[in-house]
Amino acid sequence: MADVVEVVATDDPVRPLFSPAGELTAAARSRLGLSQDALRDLYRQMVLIRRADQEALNLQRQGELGLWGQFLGQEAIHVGAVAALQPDDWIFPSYREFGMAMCRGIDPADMLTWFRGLSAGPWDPREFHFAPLAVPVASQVPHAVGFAMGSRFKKSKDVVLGTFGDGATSKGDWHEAMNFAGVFKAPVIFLCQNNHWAISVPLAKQTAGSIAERAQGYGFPGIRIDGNDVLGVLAAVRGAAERARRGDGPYLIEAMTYRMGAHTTSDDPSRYRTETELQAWSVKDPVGRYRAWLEGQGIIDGAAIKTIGDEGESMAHAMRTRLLAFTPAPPGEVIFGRVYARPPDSFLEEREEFEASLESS
Amino acid sequence: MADVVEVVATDDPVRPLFSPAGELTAAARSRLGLSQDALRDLYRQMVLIRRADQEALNLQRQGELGLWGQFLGQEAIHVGAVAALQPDDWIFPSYREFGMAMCRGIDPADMLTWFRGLSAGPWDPREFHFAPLAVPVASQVPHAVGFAMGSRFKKSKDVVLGTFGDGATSKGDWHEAMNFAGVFKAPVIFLCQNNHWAISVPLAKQTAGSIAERAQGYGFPGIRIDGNDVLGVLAAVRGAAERARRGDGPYLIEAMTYRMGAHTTSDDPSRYRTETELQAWSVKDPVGRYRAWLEGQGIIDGAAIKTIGDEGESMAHAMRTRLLAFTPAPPGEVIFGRVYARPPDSFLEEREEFEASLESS
Amino acid sequence: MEAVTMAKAINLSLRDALARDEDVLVFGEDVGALGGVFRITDGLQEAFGEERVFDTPLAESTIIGVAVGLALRGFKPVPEIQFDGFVYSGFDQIVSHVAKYRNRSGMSMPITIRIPFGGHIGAVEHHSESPEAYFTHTAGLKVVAPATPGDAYALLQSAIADPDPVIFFEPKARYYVKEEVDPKREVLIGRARLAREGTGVSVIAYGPTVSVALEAAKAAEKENISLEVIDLRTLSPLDMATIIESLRKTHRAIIVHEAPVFGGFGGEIAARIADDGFDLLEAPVTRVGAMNTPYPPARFEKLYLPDVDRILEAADVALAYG
Amino acid sequence: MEAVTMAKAINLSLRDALARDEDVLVFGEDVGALGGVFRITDGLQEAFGEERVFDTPLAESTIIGVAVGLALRGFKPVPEIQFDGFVYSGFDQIVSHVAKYRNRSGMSMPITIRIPFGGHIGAVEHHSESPEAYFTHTAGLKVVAPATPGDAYALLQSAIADPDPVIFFEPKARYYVKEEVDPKREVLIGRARLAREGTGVSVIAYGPTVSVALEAAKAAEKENISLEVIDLRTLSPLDMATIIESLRKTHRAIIVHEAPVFGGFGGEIAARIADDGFDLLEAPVTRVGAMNTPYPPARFEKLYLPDVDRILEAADVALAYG
Ligand SMILES: Cc1ncc(C[n+]2csc(CCOP(=O)(O)OP(=O)(O)O)c2C)c(N)n1
Ligand SMILES: Cc1ncc(C[n+]2csc(CCOP(=O)(O)OP(=O)(O)O)c2C)c(N)n1
Ligand SMILES: [Mg+2]
Ligand SMILES: [Mg+2]
Repeated sequence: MADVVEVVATDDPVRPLFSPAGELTAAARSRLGLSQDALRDLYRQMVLIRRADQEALNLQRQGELGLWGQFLGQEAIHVGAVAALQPDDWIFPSYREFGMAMCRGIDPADMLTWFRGLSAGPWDPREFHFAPLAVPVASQVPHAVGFAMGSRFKKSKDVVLGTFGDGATSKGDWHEAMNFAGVFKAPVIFLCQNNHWAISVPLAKQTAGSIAERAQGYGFPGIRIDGNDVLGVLAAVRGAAERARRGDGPYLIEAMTYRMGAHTTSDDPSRYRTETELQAWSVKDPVGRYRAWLEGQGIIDGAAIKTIGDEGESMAHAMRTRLLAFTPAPPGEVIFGRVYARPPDSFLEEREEFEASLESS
Repeated sequence: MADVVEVVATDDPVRPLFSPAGELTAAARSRLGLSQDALRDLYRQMVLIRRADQEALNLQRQGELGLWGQFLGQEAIHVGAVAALQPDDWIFPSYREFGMAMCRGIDPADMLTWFRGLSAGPWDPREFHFAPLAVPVASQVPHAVGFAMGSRFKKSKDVVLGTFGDGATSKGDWHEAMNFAGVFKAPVIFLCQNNHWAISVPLAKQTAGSIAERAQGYGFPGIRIDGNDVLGVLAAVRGAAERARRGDGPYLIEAMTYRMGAHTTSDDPSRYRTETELQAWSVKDPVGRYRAWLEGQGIIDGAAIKTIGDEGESMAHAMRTRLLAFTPAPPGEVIFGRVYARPPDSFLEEREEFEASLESS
Repeated sequence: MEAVTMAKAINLSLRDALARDEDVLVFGEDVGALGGVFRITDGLQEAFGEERVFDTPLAESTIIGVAVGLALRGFKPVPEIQFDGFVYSGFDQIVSHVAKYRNRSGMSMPITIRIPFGGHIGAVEHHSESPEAYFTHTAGLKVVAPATPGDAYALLQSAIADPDPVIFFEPKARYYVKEEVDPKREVLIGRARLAREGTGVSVIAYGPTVSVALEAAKAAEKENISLEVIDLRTLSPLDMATIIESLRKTHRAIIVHEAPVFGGFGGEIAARIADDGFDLLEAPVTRVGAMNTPYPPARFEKLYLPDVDRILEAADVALAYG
Repeated sequence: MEAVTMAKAINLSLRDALARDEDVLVFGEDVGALGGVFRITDGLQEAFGEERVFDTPLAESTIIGVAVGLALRGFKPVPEIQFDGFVYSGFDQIVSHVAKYRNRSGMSMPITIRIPFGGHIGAVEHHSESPEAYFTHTAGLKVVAPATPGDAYALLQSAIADPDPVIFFEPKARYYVKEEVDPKREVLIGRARLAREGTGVSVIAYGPTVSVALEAAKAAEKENISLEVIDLRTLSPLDMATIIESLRKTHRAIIVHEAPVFGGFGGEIAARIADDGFDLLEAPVTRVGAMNTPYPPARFEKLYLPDVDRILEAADVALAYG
């Protein structure tokens, strides 16, 4: 029995920042080194993405979007994670990361064209280092790992953030990708947005175990943190990113949060969850909590809050206007335009026939 | 941050039996409660299955089998695990569990008809409570879990053993099945035969983590034990089975062993591994070690050893003879006979045509 | 019985199966308290308890995999795959085990895998696929796709009662059409239905395209063109007798499905018509289906999927041929 | 160059691609030190290092999944799936991502997935499958299957150079046939080859069945029957022009593949012949393939797979028709 798993000794820069319960310690919080402007900007971003989320919901209810999946309650993760990364670091989202995408500079109106059924992929991932939305749950996690393996092979310093929900951790792809990441020491941060629900399936029916603790089974560290604390998320992702950047491999962060809205506008959560649970989480609202903290620290005041609120309003207005004015590419282009880089002749013929039939009808 | 994983308090009847290095403690060994006959029989079974393994290899080399996958070195797991179970407990094997199947009473000659290309599934799983071989790696693990869920639903007392290799633990199916088992508290024992290789891929390239430790991520216990000690395997599986039987759910046992032969007769291990490694494991040979222990305890003597060796010879001879005399079912029956329980008319017509064409040619 | 939607008919069929046979189990993602994203399993958990109707973790491969294990344990599992586009991660379990397990063990696999399929629901990608050809080409499976509430009820009864595995495709765009359902009417697996008699061209459809074909037939009537519409109901095994019988009248055929034409199940049907019906055919068989591209964004699906105009056009060509 | 086996030709093609372009990566189960279970990648890791040619954990879905990520990072991944029967657990990544990623992102997927396929190797189950129809029906992919060492070399060059994903099926029963290979000869994706000229019946084959068709043609010659053999080389896109041209001569066609006939790719070919070639055909198109059952035990595979006799029989029927 000589088999003792070789655990490569690496500093874990994340764990010491947090209490055993996953709270960023006061000491770590004060050592974040963020300017007051930066701290205010985190708040601003949370307000803006929440406002965009609300506006998208309105648009859906008004029949302007086919579907909307709110991320209400998960803003601290969206903002904190993106703020912790370099612009060159790629992000591989699932389908609820609209806020992250906004933080990366993607035009929210463009993004909404996807939910409006007008575009198959409205942004260029190369421009924003932000992969397309991935609908099949967990299927993006291997992409994040492959990309990160590639960064290592190219001796590049960029790292990758792969993010997913609690439900995603039940999928085979998730496991396989985690294991690959460990074996290839891929510079990737796995960020689980554990919002306690996968549509109607609560966490307790999703797994009897702990998600964060699974990391050690793949040979790298994992931590469960408070996902409703933007500074905690920022600190954890930053630490994990630094570690990955210096070549020490993957990290799994399980950020605990709560899906305050419905799964999507097609969902009816009253069928499976109680108001009480929702209320319990309301008091942990990431935006309100952070605003109170900023106020307590004297970093923000009523005027600043108002300015940010106003910015949200005009952003929402502009987003709506741009979306409703959006004209998609012609059908032939939308349906055939990007399928192949080198389209076969028969494919081009089918396109021509289709376009001809449109003209004739 | 109220989320603390609820770990249901269950006695772990296995862990206390083993040292931290996975060795069955002397105290536990002496409390196994096996008669001298029973202890001798474990030896006998290991000898018999090893002899059958050798004979199958010979048969393959003589061109009588299409393929053979030796389990040389893994006999303690095969024998110990089956001895720990009740006859009603189902076993879900992969493709290397010939020894387990023999211990369950399946005729080895019948089994070899599969390797000889004469039969798609030579035994009735219902008779032996032994599922068919599963070639796609890890794909049988969900079956074991589903079966065990069913046992629970039926309030039956049987438990299930799902066994697989180290390579299998990298597959998505393995993970999904482990997680289901935790969620549904399925009475299933997961037995990893960690023989250090998946064809040419060594354990270190298969995972950077620990297989046994993964269990806690699914909400049940896991342990790494010496898989070359038949009594250790028996004790672990027995403990885990008792626990499962009383309703406390799954257990993961990672039994460390070594694939002493090639992956299969199509393989050439000289391309990827060293003689030194092999030699290091030779001294831990499960059969030799156990014989020495029995001798030391005065439980077995030269005469008994000889009798068992002779039994092996005649068993091998009978196996060979029966195999070579085996006449498969007619082609129409082999190809069409068991596909559907209620075959469509078109299917029966295709069969008739086929059979007619055979007659005419 | 009063008219019910197809969604309700399937719900009733599951309910009756659960009530009749305690070995029937219904499970999948969100089928419990929520009643499924389409409410097909609405109220079933309440009625039959958490051990008969249950939510699973999010893992299609193992939803199928545990169905195999449960079948071996004596159950009749009826797993749900939430949407067509998510069945692919269960593909290995279906192809390697569900379809082949009996062949290697002699043990039956009385599993019915329910899959809502097809488009016209305005959804985002992966929610409108028509993957039936992947299953019709898999020996050991039976594949059905009802087009009406009554057939959905009855075919599901047949599927659950069948000792062999059945892939049960539900045309989700048709979930909310209503019809009277007679729970006593039996529909055998493997028998097509003449949905409308006609003399000019045989239009062969299944699942969501049957209603499109019937609409086309109505529209054609106004132009004095008579379309006969065959609703396959079962794709595998394929009821060629009914098709050939129709061809004896019409000598012309059009096949309509939502899946891309290239490599689609229509190819099998067309190939067999052109073989078994070689001497009957007076015009080439036309396949009307989606284009050979991924499913487009929702606002473009109408242009992508077969419609009345394309069927009529194909009928015109077939009738003008020769 | 002297004659080399197809196995060696593929090895050389990989070697040349790795040498020419440092973005080419070869990976999969056992492709490193072992050189693959068929030795196709023999010596490549030694020559190009562990970051260009590497073993992966045992996980087909993620072998494909990391290929997607690597492609996005600028690589040209050439993953190997060890055997046909193990590609199914990678099916979701192939159908949902490899095939569709460009459509949703504008980013190319220059991935070549190598899959040894087909039977006649005396193996146990899951090692002799012909799953090509699952891929030809998947929009966004290109699917090729060489029949000779030279074509294997050249098509693999084209596949790796292609900015789109290519499923590269290698007929493993043909790995050890030898032929001289000219590394400069280009074979474009999408172009079939006239493997043998003839006038009586067109026999359309690909991968492992091309040699069977050629043997049949030789045997037929003795009976004064002239078979023309078309080696498709590419299944998707399908070179209908070459097929129709042949039909203009022969007016009869037989399609031969190892996959079960029902729902197989032969259905697509037959349907198109019967459509585009309706007026040319003087006999029904016959499909010769496996039966609609799981792959049988090895000693029965010869009875299960298409052979010379069945092709000749089909030719007789076609020629006697009418
Ligand atoms: C493979 C797959 N199966 C099913 C679905 C349908 N579905 C969409 S989201 C979802 C739940 C996902 O839960 P989680 O991963 O926790 O993410 P969240 O929605 O909470 O952000 C399900 C079942 C899907 N998209 N993909
Ligand atoms: C899904 C799948 N992929 C690949 C293979 C080919 N293959 C057969 S055995 C094997 C290695 C399995 O290793 P392990 O699980 O450790 O079992 P062992 O052979 O060591 O008993 C591989 C890659 C397979 N059978 N199934
Ligand atoms: Mg969630
Ligand atoms: Mg192993």
